[in-house]
Amino acid sequence: MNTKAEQKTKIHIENLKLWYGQDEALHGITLDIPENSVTSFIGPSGCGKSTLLRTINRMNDRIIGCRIEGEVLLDGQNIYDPQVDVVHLRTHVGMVFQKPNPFPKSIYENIAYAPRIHGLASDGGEMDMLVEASLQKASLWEEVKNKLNQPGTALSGGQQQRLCIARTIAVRPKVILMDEPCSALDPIATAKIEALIEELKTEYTIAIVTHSMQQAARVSEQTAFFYLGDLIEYGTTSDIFTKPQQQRTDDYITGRFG
Amino acid sequence: MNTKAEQKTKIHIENLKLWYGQDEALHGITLDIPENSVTSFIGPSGCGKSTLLRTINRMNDRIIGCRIEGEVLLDGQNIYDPQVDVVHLRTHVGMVFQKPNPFPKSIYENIAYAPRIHGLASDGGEMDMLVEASLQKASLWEEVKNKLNQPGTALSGGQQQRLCIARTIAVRPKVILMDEPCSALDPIATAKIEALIEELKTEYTIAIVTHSMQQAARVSEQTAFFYLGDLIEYGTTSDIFTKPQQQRTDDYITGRFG
Amino acid sequence: MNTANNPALQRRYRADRRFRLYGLLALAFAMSFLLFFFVDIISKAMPALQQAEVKVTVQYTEAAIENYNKAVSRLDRRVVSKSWLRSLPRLLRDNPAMIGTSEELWVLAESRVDQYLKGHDGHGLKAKYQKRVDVLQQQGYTRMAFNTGFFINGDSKLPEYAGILASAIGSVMVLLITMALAVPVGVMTAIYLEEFAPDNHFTHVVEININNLAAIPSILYGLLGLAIFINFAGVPRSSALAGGLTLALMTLPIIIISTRAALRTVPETIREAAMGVGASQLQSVWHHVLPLAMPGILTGSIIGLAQAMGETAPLLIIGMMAYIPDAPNSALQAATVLPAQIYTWSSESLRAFEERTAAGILVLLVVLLSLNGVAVWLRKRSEQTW
Amino acid sequence: MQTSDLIFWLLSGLAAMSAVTFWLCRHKATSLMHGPIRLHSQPGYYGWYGALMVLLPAVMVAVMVGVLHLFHWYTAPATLLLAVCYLIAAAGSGVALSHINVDFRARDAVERMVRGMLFGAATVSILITIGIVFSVLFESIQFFKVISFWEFITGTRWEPDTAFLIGAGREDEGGAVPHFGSVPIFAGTFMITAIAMVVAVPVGLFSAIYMSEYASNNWRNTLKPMLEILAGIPTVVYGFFAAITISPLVVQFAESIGFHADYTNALAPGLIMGIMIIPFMSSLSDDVIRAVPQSLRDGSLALGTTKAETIRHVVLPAAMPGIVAAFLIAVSRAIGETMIVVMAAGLRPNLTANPLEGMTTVTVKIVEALTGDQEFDSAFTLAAFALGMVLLIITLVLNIISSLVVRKFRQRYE
Amino acid sequence: MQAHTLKSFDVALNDLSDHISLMFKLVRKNVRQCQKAFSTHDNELAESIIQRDAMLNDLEIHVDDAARQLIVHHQPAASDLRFVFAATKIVTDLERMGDLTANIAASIQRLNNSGSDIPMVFATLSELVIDQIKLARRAFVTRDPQLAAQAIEHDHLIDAQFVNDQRALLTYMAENPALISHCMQLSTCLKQLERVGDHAVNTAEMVIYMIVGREARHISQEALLELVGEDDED
Amino acid sequence: MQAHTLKSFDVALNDLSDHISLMFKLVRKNVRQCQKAFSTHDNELAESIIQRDAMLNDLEIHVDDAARQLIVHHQPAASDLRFVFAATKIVTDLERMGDLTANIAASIQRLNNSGSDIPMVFATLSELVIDQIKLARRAFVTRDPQLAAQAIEHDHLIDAQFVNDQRALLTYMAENPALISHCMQLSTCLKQLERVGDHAVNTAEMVIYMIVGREARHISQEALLELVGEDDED
Ligand SMILES: Nc1ncnc2c1ncn2[C@@H]1O[C@H](COP(=O)(O)OP(=O)(O)OP(=O)(O)O)[C@@H](O)[C@H]1O
Ligand SMILES: Nc1ncnc2c1ncn2[C@@H]1O[C@H](COP(=O)(O)OP(=O)(O)OP(=O)(O)O)[C@@H](O)[C@H]1O
Ligand SMILES: [Mg+2]
Ligand SMILES: [Mg+2]
Ligand SMILES: O=P([O-])([O-])[O-]
Repeated sequence: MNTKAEQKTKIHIENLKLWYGQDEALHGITLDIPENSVTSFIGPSGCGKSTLLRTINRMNDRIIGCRIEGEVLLDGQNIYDPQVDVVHLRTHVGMVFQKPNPFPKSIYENIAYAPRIHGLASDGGEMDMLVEASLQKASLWEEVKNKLNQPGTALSGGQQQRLCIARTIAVRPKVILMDEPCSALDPIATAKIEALIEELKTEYTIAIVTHSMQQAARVSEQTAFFYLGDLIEYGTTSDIFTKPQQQRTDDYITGRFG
Repeated sequence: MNTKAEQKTKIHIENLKLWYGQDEALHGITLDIPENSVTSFIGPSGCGKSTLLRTINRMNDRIIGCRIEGEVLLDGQNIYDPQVDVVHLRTHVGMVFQKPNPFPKSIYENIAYAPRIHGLASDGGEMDMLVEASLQKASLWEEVKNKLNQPGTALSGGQQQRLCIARTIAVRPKVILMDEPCSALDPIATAKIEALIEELKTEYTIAIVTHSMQQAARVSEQTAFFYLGDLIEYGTTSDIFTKPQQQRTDDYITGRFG
Repeated sequence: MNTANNPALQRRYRADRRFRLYGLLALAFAMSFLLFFFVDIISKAMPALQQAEVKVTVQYTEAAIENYNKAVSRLDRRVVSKSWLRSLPRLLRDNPAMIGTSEELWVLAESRVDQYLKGHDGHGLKAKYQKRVDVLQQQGYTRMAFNTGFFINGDSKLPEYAGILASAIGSVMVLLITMALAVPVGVMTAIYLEEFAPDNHFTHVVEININNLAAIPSILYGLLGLAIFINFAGVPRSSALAGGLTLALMTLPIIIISTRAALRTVPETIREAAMGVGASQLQSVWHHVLPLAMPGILTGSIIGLAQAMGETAPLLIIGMMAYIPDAPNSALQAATVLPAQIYTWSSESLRAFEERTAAGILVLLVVLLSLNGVAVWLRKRSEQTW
Repeated sequence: MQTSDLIFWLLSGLAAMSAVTFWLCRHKATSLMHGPIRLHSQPGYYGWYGALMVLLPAVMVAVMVGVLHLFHWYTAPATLLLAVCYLIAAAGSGVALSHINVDFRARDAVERMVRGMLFGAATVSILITIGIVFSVLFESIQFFKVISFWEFITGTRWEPDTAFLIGAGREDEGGAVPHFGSVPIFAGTFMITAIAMVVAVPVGLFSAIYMSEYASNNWRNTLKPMLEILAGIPTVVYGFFAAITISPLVVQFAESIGFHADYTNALAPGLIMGIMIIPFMSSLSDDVIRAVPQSLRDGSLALGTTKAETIRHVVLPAAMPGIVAAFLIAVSRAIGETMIVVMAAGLRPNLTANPLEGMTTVTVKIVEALTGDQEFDSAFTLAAFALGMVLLIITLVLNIISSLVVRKFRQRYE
Repeated sequence: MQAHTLKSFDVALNDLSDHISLMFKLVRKNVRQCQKAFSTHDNELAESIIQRDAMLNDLEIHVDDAARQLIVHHQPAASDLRFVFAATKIVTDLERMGDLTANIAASIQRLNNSGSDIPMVFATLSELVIDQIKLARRAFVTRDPQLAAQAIEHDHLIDAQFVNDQRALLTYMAENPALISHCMQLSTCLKQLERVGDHAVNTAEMVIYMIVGREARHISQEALLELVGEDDED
Repeated sequence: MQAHTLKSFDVALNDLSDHISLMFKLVRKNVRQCQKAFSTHDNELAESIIQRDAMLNDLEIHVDDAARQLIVHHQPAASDLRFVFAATKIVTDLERMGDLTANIAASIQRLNNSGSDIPMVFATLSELVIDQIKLARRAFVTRDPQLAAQAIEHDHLIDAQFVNDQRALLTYMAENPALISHCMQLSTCLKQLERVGDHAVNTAEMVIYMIVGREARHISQEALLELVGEDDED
């Protein structure tokens, strides 16, 4: 329906293969993620969705025995280039995890932590403004503005997750990766996160892994369907969910699991 | 559509109130659960779904400071009557939990445990038959028949959950309670559990708590919507999901969470 | 994103490497101490495994029955161990036929001779005996033999004759008593508190109590043992029973705490699962929780007992550092234990005792480390991920 | 009759009776079960009910008599005791058998009895505490009847050597007045504790950080048990090592840089105690650091921080309550440690800030007082109990604080 | 009604609603212009009606597609589902109404071109139809089941008028056999106008379903009034 | 196609499919019976057609309801969603075809009763329509887009035949002005038969959409052939 004619490609993944030790978990994935839109990764458990997502900010570097081949280009630059600094990369490519993981600090400190380390704002008024702006963007400001000094862990699950998103936003990333961000939340909290994602996509490129096909359908503009480490089909969410090209995609989406 | 004209009431809950210490978690619930059908409990987090479910097999007895008023009649008998033996009750009212929790024993032993302590089958051929029958009913037999001696914990999440169902079936309950049985599973495993529930309902009365409205719609014949410890609306699933009577139900079901 | 020469980032990376280095240094410190410690103890203990013997001519005469010194030549009297000389009259009385014969024998050397032969400066050995030993050595009448006596003798004032057997037997008796009391009571207490206890004041008091008991310095258990068991209940001082009771009290909280920890690692879902299929609470504990917690319980018990075995301070207070040359026959007799023996020896001034102290330590360490090894192995094997 | 014979007969008799009752009861239960009648419990439970009814009362009586005997209050004749126990057992058997009918809930009864047994075990810990507190308190009161509490707490001279004269009622003879000022003793204790913590805290903490954050799993699995060896070494061994090996080294080293050190200096036992405590510090810290959820680290790293920054700003603060608790426990260990100081520290109370001088500690004084040949109720020995009481209070306070801190930590992640 | 947590859901629903409302308007405009083209013999106006058919076709396709996307993206239930379902039904009727008016316009062109003098039996019926369409649209936009019921009732007037006109035409044909062919053309136009009204009834029925959640198709008048009558008490 | 993991999903889908297939059959039967009732002047047969309308109405309501339940219960997507969507569209057309045949039957009764002699221009057209309905139904049941395309093509034959018959009728009317009224009745019947064909085309278009996932409504013939032509190569 609404095919934004020519969207800039933000992330280009080219023939990416990934091994955990001897096991090849991704068999050559090629995929373009367009800028300022939401792209979702779906597929059965263990198909490599999370693995692919984590290659985009090199979180997989932390796993011993994990090896990749192929390229991941962020704005045309291969992030696996030895020149690229991982720590710096991760400020550009933020990540939100399955379970909300606020730091056991105050709400304010949760947000201020990373900007302070990166020297993005000096403590004081500047930091206050950054914290407020981040919480605003994460649609959390109204709910927490009177208790910024309370611990982040005292919030409800959905609020915690939005706090984590605010924390990510505070370092001004270009890309936000989300790995099943709502799977620990109830429908109301989920809806709020989805509403947030909807707003964020005007400014950020978002890639989201989700187990819920309905969620993928609701929030994303592109959907990629994976199966056993292969990218089976990739296209606009509308197409994938109304007229997928591959029988396997249709079977998965319609609930024909054998 | 398919209103089974006169279904026998299996469980009758009458003006049930429940306190956790000082907090009233259920404010007088009255509800009839018909025999051999699936009844689902939905509602926002903390509305008392799990609490109500657990009153039906008195799992809440284990919680210190938990107190109830009102009646829960199983086949006309108040299960909170002092005469009623809790342990015995629980053989009639089985329970399946949110996270699959097989005993760390062999698959066979997982099933055989309860029948053995209840003296339902003598070890040997009789027990073998009971184990096979239970696994058959839980649609797991084909997948595990060649590895009955392997530990139950080595199965996949969905298989574990079916094992837990088989284990419950083995003591020949009349009622099976399920508290978010699929929330830890991926869509494929979920679909298999749902398919199983669909088959079981011809023989058992099933009550299921679920966070997924879609799941409630798929598997259940009756749906009860709770809000802050009150039963807001109860009716056939078709009605609840196409023409709810209460505005609050409509808002919840259509995703208007404010 | 090419940031290879971003100075701020470089600084942060350097801080990162420094931090890691601190960790390595800390570990290196601990490890090098360990190495130093073992090398030191072993090098001190090794000589004790060898014991000097000298070859002397023994005259089995009537006179020797009265005065054992007469059995050997005057020069050799201070070269051979008095413990051997002392045994001669008895030997002759039992075997009168031997009287009048003489024989060349390898016999245990006196401790100072032993030290002299081991290359120490003959600490305390008079010059004339040093010469005699030199002569014997030239004749090939000295040798170093494996020190069997150390393992089969009890304590002695004569270093060359002192051994660890009596204290080892004492240790075993004490440990058996400790184990028989502490393990069942401890495990039962833990089960009660973890699985059955209602949430009331009594339970809270018991819980806080147990945590406190575990942190009370062991010496205070000595005071307890002294005041209650010995002074009040009249259990004989220095007896294995007093020691066992005292150590049992000391070990109890350790066993309770580790058992509770083991019970807690069994996830709540297992209990729910069991009860969900109609098992009673006791059944769910007995059939599911306990078997799953068993490796943890065993580990905790072993560690507790190992700790009891190495414990000295409370036993000093209840007098278990007595001089015990012979192994006790009953729990009510005076006894000593290995660590106490080590302590006793370590306060002896003779150099030969230092060697034996080290050897005793080595024996104790081997036993304790193997106990702990078993515990570690058990814990490893049972590490469950739910 | 010998005690061992008595116990043998008692136990074997009761065992036999309970076995028989078990069988009888179970048999009766199974014979009740026919046709549609289903018993409340499995037949085995009826058996167990019988067996416990035989055992519990009889054993309880026997134990009570044993306690009476132990405290010399009353000694029953062995045969009488045996007969009474057998009778009680037989009665229990009869009662059990008569209880069994279709409505009887044997499982509930058995569970009640087992629960009672477990409860009995749990009360033992209370008894121990009461025992410790009473034994220490009782003797301390004796002590403070003679010596003023105020002097004990604030006095700076500990010269009890003439105390036995007081005990003997000849206080005027020696002329010297004994002093029981405990300040120098506690000063020594705290000095040595401080030295120990200076060693243990940084080494333990950084070891823990390295093991949990940097080391590979294999490394960690070898390093951690090796560190724990340090905790498994008996204190008497450390004491020997400190006295024989470390003290001379300290003296040599001090002399090489122009200081004088006593052979009983505080440094050697302090250092060794510190090393002994490293594994307490490192194991407890390692545990709490590992209890910090991995997701927090991921969360921090995903914000573009280095590992050290993540550890310093996220992991350590999160683990801080646990680390503090570990520290407090380590301190209480150090204060109560006995053998190292007994063997390597001095006997002379010495109020000084110089760790190279000899000084003594509370525990040393307790041991000294109670291993001598003093009269048990002399002020000198009673002083040991007073010192023990202070030690008890200090460790209790430390421990209570640490368990409060730990509870808070646990609440956060459970 | 409260807004959805997910804005895009509301956006999509409003998009559907707006397009359908637009189609109602276009169809009404078509009828009005038919009347004008007929009475003023305005061929160009008739042509513009025919041209507009493509637009209605496109709108139909668009609404159907949007409805499917909405189902896929948002899994509507309860009132939302009823709305989406009604939308796909209503749009079919509206498209058909567009077709019918285009057919009428084509007939009018032919009649105009033939230049023959035929009776001007068109205005009354088309006014009635226009009123009906207005009612149906208002009912849809304001979610008012009673307006929808009025639209349905209104059909009786149309039917009566149609029979009337038809009879008049028959009489005229019998009198002017030469004009039979033209009159038949005109008769067809009337028939088609009546069909437009029928389709408007269909849309009104779906509007009732969408609001009250019960079928209003193929039921008696009393049943219908009962269905929508409950609102009186509010 | 593979079965759904959830059996009830398949059951619900099959229920939809079966009911629609049944409706196709009923409509075809109606047309056939119309022809017979017309040629044999069988008023009772005509009556039975009229009676059957209620059944088709009920079926329409049933299928729509089932489709909504299916959406709510199973959140269909992709091919399933297209199927359910197509079903709700097709059912509207089928119901309308039922209405039309009932109207035809009523006209036939009136014609029969009038006893007048009118030309028997009905058989050919109705045969063509029956063929078309058969094609559409087969396309639906076997999920064959090419059969559906044939059904759509078939409409040209019907249109041509209709124009032919209509012209014949006009001629006849001009010759027999007395029968104008009857002939107009007949003409309406023919017109309605032609409309049945149009609705069959609609169903065929939805079948194509349902199978290939692209709209077949309002597109050119070439585009249509291209849409379904891909199958040739399989
Ligand atoms: N750290 C790891 N070490 C080894 N293998 C791994 C690791 N993480 C994932 N794998 C394997 O890689 C494959 C892909 O895993 P991944 O977690 O990406 O799947 P997923 O699609 O995210 O599944 P899920 O939906 O369950 O999260 C799986 O087969 C998994 O077993
Ligand atoms: N053990 C307990 N002690 C005290 N309060 C409790 C306990 N369990 C639940 N509650 C409270 O009772 C209320 C209902 O809880 P319940 O778990 O039944 O909700 P729920 O509907 O199942 O929610 P969810 O969907 O999150 O599982 C909540 O407010 C909760 O905080
Ligand atoms: Mg994943
Ligand atoms: Mg719940
Ligand atoms: O399309 P219609 O059958 O209503 O003319």
